[in-house]
Amino acid sequence: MKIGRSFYIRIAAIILVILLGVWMFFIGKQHTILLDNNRYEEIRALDEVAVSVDGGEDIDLYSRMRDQAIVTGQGHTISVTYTDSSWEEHTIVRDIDIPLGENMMIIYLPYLVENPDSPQEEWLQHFESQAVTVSPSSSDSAVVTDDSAGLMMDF
Amino acid sequence: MTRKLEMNNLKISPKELLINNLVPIMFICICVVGIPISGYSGSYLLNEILSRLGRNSFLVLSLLIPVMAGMGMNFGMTLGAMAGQIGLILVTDWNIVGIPAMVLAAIISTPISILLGWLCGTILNRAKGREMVTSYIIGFFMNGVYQLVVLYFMGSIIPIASSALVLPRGYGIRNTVNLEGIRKSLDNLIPFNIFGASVPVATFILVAVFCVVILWFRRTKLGQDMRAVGQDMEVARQAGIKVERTRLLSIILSTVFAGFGMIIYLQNIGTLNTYNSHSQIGMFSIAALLVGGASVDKANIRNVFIGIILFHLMFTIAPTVGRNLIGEAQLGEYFRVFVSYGVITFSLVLYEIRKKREAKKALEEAEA
Amino acid sequence: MKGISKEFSGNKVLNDINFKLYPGEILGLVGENGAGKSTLMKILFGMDEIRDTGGYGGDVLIDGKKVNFASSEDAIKEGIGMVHQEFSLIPDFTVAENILLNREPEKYSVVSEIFGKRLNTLDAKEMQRRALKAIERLGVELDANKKISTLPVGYKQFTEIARELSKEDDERTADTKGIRLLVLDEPTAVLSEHEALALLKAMKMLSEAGIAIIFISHRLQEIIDVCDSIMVMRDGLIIKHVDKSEADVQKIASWMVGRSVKQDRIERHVSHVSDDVVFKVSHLRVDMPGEMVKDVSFEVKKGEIFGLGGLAGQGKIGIPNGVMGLYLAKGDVEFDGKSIKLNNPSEPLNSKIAFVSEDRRGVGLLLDESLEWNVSFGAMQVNNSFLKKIGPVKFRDNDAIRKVTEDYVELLQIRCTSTKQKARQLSGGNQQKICLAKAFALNPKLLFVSEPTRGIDVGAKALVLDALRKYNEENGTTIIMISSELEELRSICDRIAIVHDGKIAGTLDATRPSEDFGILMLGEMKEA
Amino acid sequence: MDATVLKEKSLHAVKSFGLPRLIITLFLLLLFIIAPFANVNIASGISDMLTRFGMNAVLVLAMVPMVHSGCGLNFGLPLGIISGLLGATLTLEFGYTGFSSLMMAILFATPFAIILGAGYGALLNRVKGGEMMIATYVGFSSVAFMCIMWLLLPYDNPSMVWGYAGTGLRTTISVEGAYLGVLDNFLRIQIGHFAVPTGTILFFAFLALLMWLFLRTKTGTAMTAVGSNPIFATASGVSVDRMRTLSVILSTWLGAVGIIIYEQSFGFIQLYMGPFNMAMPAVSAILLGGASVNKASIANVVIGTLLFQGILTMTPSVMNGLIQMDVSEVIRIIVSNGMILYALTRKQEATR
Repeated sequence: MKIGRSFYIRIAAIILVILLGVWMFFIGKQHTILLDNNRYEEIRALDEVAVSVDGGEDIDLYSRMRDQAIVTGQGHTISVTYTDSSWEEHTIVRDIDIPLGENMMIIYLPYLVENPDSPQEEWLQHFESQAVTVSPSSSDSAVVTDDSAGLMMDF
Repeated sequence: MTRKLEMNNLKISPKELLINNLVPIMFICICVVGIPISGYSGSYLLNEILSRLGRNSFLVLSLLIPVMAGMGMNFGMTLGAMAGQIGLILVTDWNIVGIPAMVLAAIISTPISILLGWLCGTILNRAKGREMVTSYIIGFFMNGVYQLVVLYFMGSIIPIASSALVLPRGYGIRNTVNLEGIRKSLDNLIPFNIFGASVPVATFILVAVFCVVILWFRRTKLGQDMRAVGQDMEVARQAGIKVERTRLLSIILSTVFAGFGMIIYLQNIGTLNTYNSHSQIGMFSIAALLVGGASVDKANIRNVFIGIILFHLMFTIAPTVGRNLIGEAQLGEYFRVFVSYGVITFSLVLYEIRKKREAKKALEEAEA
Repeated sequence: MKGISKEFSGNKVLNDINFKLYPGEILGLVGENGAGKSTLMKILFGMDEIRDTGGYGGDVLIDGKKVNFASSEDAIKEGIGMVHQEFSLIPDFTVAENILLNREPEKYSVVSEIFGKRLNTLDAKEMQRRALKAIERLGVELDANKKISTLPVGYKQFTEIARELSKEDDERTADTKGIRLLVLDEPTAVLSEHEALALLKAMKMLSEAGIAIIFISHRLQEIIDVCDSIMVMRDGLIIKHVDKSEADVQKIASWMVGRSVKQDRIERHVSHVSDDVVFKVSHLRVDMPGEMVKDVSFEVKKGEIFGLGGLAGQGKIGIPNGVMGLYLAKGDVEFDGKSIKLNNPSEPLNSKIAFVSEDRRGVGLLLDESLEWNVSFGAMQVNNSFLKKIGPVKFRDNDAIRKVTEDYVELLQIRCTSTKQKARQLSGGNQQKICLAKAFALNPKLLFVSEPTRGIDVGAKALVLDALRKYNEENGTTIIMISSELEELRSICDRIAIVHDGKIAGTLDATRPSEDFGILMLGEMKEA
Repeated sequence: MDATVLKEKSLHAVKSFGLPRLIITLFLLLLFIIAPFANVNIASGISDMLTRFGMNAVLVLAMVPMVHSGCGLNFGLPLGIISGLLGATLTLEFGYTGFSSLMMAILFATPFAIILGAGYGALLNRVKGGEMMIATYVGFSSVAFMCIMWLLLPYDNPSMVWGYAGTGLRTTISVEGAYLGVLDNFLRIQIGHFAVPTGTILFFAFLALLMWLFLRTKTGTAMTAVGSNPIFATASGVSVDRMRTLSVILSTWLGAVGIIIYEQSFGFIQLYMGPFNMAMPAVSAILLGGASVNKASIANVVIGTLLFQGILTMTPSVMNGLIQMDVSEVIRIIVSNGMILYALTRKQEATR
């Protein structure tokens, strides 16, 4: 077989499509970011903190609270607004980059506030959800593969 | 002499016109009678039709290419639908959402579609003259393979992480897959409302692009070859056209586009019935195309849209009409199943009879 | 062409053919069916069929150079074009699309870089231009945008020729030298007189442009009108190659049919032929594609072997098929004083008329059933023979069936492993014998035999003819035999009617010289 | 030398037996061999197989006449089944019981089968060459049409209609008290787990014998010839259309009887979408038995049904016992449709 111009163009096209797929994978991936305002090691929880992810609505967290933000894609911006002991408002804005292959991450807000310039890995960590989200109903476990079952569906 | 013949050709008797368009006319009648009985408001119906037009057009359009190549209605489009569904299951498992999810699902479905289409086309090349019944059976056969993959391999051989997808036994995908992440993501990409009905603008744009592609395709060398093969395989072969390859390509293209169509269809529906969504999609798409006035050997874009509008109008109103008339919504549902099958039967019979009549006429002409 | 010979499995169909053709010359090629014309043209055109059957002997020279075509594409490259008898046109395509079928000019499209050349778009303007150019060269008026299906036959023929002409400006075959030799295989057979005239005019124009043409036709007047020289073939030999000034219709006709090998006519015991007319056909019209019968009337005497001859496609085969109800027919048929209703196959069968079809494999046999079934089926259905009655139900009598089949196998010397063998597995000659056995088993009073020797070898031929004669002499069965081979008819028949253009051109005694029949066959009696 | 001869011979044997059939047979044998290791009782396996053979054999037999007359595989079997269902429901409506109810059901079904079959046959005569696709859809449309009819027809036997509405037939109706098991239990052989539904098998044998005899009559011979070469048959004075219609009527009637026998064993009448997928298993069974699109014999019916039902009964139990995975449904789909595909793509012996 002659390897000619069209062969290279085709290979390039296929690679391009695969790259497109990879890109889609990154920009379309949905992540849950847990925002944690609990005591983290030695650092006390903050009294009140407002977190906004990607410029969205503020999520208010009081001491020992945890909430979540659902985001799509890898790179995000969070801005953390808190009031320090001298009643002064501070805002920390950080870019975060969610590592590959993660579904759920947790941000330890007290640590972030304490060390605003520390590297991301120190306060953004992998989180494994323990609880099974939904317990399957028994009817769901039976699989219907009847050929004519689809007939009654809406099209 | 030439002129005289033309006159003959132009003069189609009203009776013939009626017979050729019997199916659409019947449907218009059903809808005209049915709409008042159903009592639906105009804006509700408009909303329904727009949404159904958006989600089904791509699927039905994918049927046009094999018709062009003379292979009849591609009942094997189910194969493409399966490929699309596998793509969707995977992206759902990977937690990908929105338009990127659809694009990725489409990319994943393409090689699967090509493989399945190639298989289907190869088999159909061995069953010339009975492509339809064979592609129909291929659909069933592949359904078995699909079940093997989805019900037994996924979760065991193919890693599926999400516990919302996998059956409690540890392998196999559940009956329904929630496509929350991509629900209406294309339909609502460009929001637009008219008379209280939301218009899936982006979907329509995509469908329009596909229509342009089909029109363009008809004017390519491959398209021309397909039309030639579709009309007379032997003449095409004599002229040096690779008949088998051309037929194969038409099926592959149809399968790939059916896969894309299925993804668009399911983004509108929002839930995937893992084991049922695909099984009847071919039948309904073909019925819609035939309702639009297409036949086994001739179908165009106009047929697609007329067909979807009429067929879905009937589809929407049938249960309510059934309930309002007899007090039994089930009746309407059975009725629409009956009509779907009836339309296909009727069109197939009409096509066979016409084919015979035309062969006879051509013979008489040649002798005269 | 020099010293061309060709064998088909030991059968020499072409023998030492030599002829020359000059640019712009129109050569008329005439001969009976099976004289070797088409085989010769196939060799010239480098068809696969020739190579698959063992190639040919001799040389084909173009411009003095020896050429050996590996395929018809090579022939096209050398500028040889061929227009076949059957149209190869796509009905719903326009004239231009058909002329340039699979040779369409393309416009470059970016998509083709990825998906291959076939996604280039067609260049409609260029197509139009080239098609018009080809049509112009033909000198006919033909709208390139008309759909083929709306055109009369004549214009379809022009489209085919235009296609051959258009092949010269095709960049994919840039080394093509332009069309220089055009072979037209019976182009006028399907044309009306008016259309044929236009075609002949177009041929003249092409020849003036320096294109040589080989013109095959059965219409001798046309040949004489248009050709520069005329070549007559018979039995794979060139009988005569003369300038047109030396030929007239009568001469050509006698060259065509005159046999070199005389077949011996076996003396008939004609004692049992009575003068009573037993079978009478009047004004029969049959719609059989390719074998139209327009208005045929003839009478057959009891006990006679009556021959129906004529060139292929003239309608002789349509006659028995019409009488037997296999094709739509109109007219009056009378047998044994009774009128036979047409268009109902069981009507003639019940009147004891049997038919051995020319289409052995299609009509004559159940290829996938045993010989027993093939022999007995007709008789079982028509005469209720080979059945045994149990209660009210009629069952097959397998013993009787086996016995009768074995009898015929012996009588006709059918070579088979057993009577249970499938008909498909037999050779052509033995299949033909089974067809005869099937007809004999019906105990017919009148037997139609259509092309009984077509495609079978010499030994079987003699046996089949012999069996027919014996059957006639022993049982007094009237036989009507249809054959394209005049000598065969002359060797066995009492009288022969020649069918031309769907009508009986004349009925002659079989002992008349073959030239007389030849003239009838060509239907030139009145004009000449 | 000897080895090559042997190889050729065995190759020929495989060819004439049909490769798919060989594979399936070996597979079934394998299932029986490994059954004990999967804790499956062979005796009960065989008797299951026989019971299901009895249930389905008549439905498979219904394929034979249409294949013989060249109408192809009867994908329109649901039409016959509908006639049978009409017969069955009428019998229950009138309250027949016992053996007579079975006979009455067949009797009631007969006129429906003849009328529907004649119409169906006339339709198929107008679409020669495209029979199979159209047959499929005729079957489907008639099932859908009957769905409407089951709701509307004025049945009023309380054991059959929906309790709350008082009209409309139920989806499944028990035939207990009517003809449940009347054939199965006739001369039944029962040894431990091993049971043979003698009556059902005898009844099938009776019908098969009738069919066998029919194919040996003048008409039956004509029908075969029509299927083998319709032009030949025409030239021999046989009316092709009449033979084809007759074969369709026969097929439809056998379909009707077949479903009644099926219910007799199964215990329930399945209405609505029930008949929908009845054609495919019957079609693939006869193909598995070695029939092709235009040739079929009684032996094909018997072998095919045994093999097909054998696979159906043995795979779930053996597979379950062995790997705790029930792939039988998938195997059923792949085997049955694969068989049909194989038949459709086979080069036709007859060149027509």
